[in-house]
Amino acid sequence: MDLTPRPIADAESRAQKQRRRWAPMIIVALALVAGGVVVSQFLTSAIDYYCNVDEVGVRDGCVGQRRIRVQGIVVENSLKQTSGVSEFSLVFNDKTLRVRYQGDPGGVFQECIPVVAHGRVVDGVFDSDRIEVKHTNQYVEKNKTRFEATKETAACSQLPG
Amino acid sequence: MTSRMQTVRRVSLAVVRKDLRIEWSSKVLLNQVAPFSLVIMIMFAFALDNEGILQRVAPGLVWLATLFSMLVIVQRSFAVETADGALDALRVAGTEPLGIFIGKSLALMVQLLALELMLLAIALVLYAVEPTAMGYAETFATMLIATIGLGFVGTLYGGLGAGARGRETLLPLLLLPAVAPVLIGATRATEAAFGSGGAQSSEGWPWIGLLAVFAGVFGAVGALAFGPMIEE
Amino acid sequence: METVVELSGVVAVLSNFPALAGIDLVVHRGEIVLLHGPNGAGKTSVLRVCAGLLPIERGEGSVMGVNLRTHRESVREQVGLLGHSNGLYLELTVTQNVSFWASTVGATAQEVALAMQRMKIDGRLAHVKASQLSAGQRRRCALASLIVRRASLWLLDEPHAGLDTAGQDELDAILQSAVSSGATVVLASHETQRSRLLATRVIKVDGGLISGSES
Amino acid sequence: MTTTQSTATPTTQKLGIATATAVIFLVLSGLIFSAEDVVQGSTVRMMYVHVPSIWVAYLAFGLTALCSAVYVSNRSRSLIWDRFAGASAEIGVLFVAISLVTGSLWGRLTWGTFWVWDARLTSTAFLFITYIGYLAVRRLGGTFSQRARRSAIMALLAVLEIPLVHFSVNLWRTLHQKASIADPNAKVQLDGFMLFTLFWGLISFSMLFAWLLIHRQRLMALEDAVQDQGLDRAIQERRTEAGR
Repeated sequence: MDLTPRPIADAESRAQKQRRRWAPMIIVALALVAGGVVVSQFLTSAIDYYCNVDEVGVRDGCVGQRRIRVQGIVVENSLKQTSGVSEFSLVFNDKTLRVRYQGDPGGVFQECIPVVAHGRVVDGVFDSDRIEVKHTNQYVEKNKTRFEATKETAACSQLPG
Repeated sequence: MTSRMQTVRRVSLAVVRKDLRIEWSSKVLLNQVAPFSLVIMIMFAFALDNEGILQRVAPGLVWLATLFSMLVIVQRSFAVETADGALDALRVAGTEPLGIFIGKSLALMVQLLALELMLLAIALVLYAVEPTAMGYAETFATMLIATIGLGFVGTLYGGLGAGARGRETLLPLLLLPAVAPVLIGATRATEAAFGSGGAQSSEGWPWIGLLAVFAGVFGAVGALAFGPMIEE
Repeated sequence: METVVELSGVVAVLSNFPALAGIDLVVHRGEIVLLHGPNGAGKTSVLRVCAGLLPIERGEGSVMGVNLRTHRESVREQVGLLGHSNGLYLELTVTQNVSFWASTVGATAQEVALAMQRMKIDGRLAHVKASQLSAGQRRRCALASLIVRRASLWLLDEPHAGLDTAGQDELDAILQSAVSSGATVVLASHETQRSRLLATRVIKVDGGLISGSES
Repeated sequence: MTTTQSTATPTTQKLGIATATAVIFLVLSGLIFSAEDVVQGSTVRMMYVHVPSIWVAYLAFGLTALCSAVYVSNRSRSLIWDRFAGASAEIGVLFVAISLVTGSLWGRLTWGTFWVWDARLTSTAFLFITYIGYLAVRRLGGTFSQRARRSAIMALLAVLEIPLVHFSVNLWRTLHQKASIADPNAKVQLDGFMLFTLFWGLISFSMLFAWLLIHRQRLMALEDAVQDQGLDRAIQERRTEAGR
């Protein structure tokens, strides 16, 4: 039986083994770039938290009888509260949607600010069971606006459409 | 370089054959893991027995059951290595770590795929899901690519705790957040394939792209890091 | 004479316990060195350091010209270690186990057959699962897996333990023929009568240090 | 070891005093001097804690990854990098937790809900869990270099989540608002003194981070040193075992 020490790979290949391996690092980098592209280009609509009012019934994922979340700005003077039911209109890109909601929306809910309503479209009216207020990334000091925009309309026109 | 590649191929083939042989002779997947995942699926069916809900969440349940079962398979995959000091022996033998990584990943992938096919069949029966032909194609593509990613990430994190105390509790903590993209991606792709909740099948392909990216990242990271990870 | 192992002042730590407390050891090519000493003396740790498995905390060490501090991984291809555990897969048969270890180093099927024949685990035992073997048979299986490695440096921890007399004789013969083919052997044992006959040098280890040497 | 050791030096004491002063001024500025928001009223004051704490968390995890990369790429494998990485991650986890708690309180007041599963909140939650896992890996045991190697790999993987968390509000529509100042293509969206207060928050929280980091790192070094000094004694004891 042969028991001579098995010849191992020569010194050259052992030196190679010590060298940093670049191929996997390049693969990681490429995969990350690919990941960025997939996530930012193709998956946007799928991870989006809500549909805008103008996309309801139009865009993939915002159509049909499925449960959706709709974002829009509460139209001024559209809020009617009767016997525990709130009704108001949402507007976005010149499209409006009537929303019916059981109860009193929480948060800083008021007219002229963007909100997200959960529910489904029933006979052209959005039947919602949950309202979330989506506040913007604009912060305006209260004292200052008292002079500049005392009228409610001014506050409405300030908000992005 | 070619000689190293040959070594890697030789070692990975030896490891994958060894792992599958162990599974074949011990039948842990068949006798323990498969019933475990079956129990998960049935429990969900009991708990969520409400019109519509089950069909809507079926894709998520398939993948959740897969992930839980995967934890068991990964534990087992490294328990056989540490039972009689075989991992130590592999390490001291200077066995190419990349070969071990690829071999163990492949074995894990084969077992996962078998399990997923079973879960899919159960979902079709129990949850009354009826995909189209296109839906089936999408489902199988999802399974294949998600499984490649799961195989890599499972082997990487399984090797991390191998031999350390407390690894049984550590593995879920590390592995479950890491596989969250797979859970989300595979679930959404399968939802699209099943048409759950009114989803269209075209919505699924970008998610499969995400799964492919995940597999690429963890394949490459594992190739780099598995050796240092199992080192003392 | 070619130096195979060179340790100077090596401290190695097992979870905060200094298993080796500054050991000095030189082994030349073609030697069969016996390490003996009481339980917990540090014999196993010497072998594990030489195998590039246990990192060196302090001191310097090299095996076959490879620095153990910086490149201990590279030494492993040339080393064969038989530890306390056999490194077997209990669900696999004897043949499958030996073949697996053979395939990781690229040994041929013929070498596997010869090694199994030599350790007398061919025939009926060949297709028995490792979990069903006796302790001695498992040891033989592990030795067969070691033989197919054809290492340059053989590190054996209590190799005779569990083997019957015939098996011990067989092992001694194998080690002697390996040394005459150009290998080097370091073995640790506390039952020294048999090993002394085999060894070219006997070293006493105690308290993580070398405490005596005889030729 | 008879003298009581402290992790403080004159420099860190000065840093500590400066940090305390800055934080006190932040409290005054945030609660009293700064104005209410026109829509949110007083709840806007949550921002002065919420935003700086997530900023510190990003900073801390970024530093963890940086130190881990240095540890891995440096041949000397100096453990100081590992300790900085670990100390930084611990502080980061603390500040993500603060950010999550303040954020969910703020969300209750403005959105009307503590938690939603939008991209920003979900990804932040995963960031939190991932780094808890990182800290668990550090306590897995084994040698120092084993700890360092394992955790460095973890840290380099985990840091990839940060850009995803930060840009999630730009990539997707979320209930969470977009960044008001750290947005690459937007004007600053805060009125004068609110902006100043937020900046002041970022500065004072960063100082707090630096102060905590230095102390934690020194404490870890002392812990390691205790083990190392123990080693010296243990080696002596081990040697005397011979001949018994």
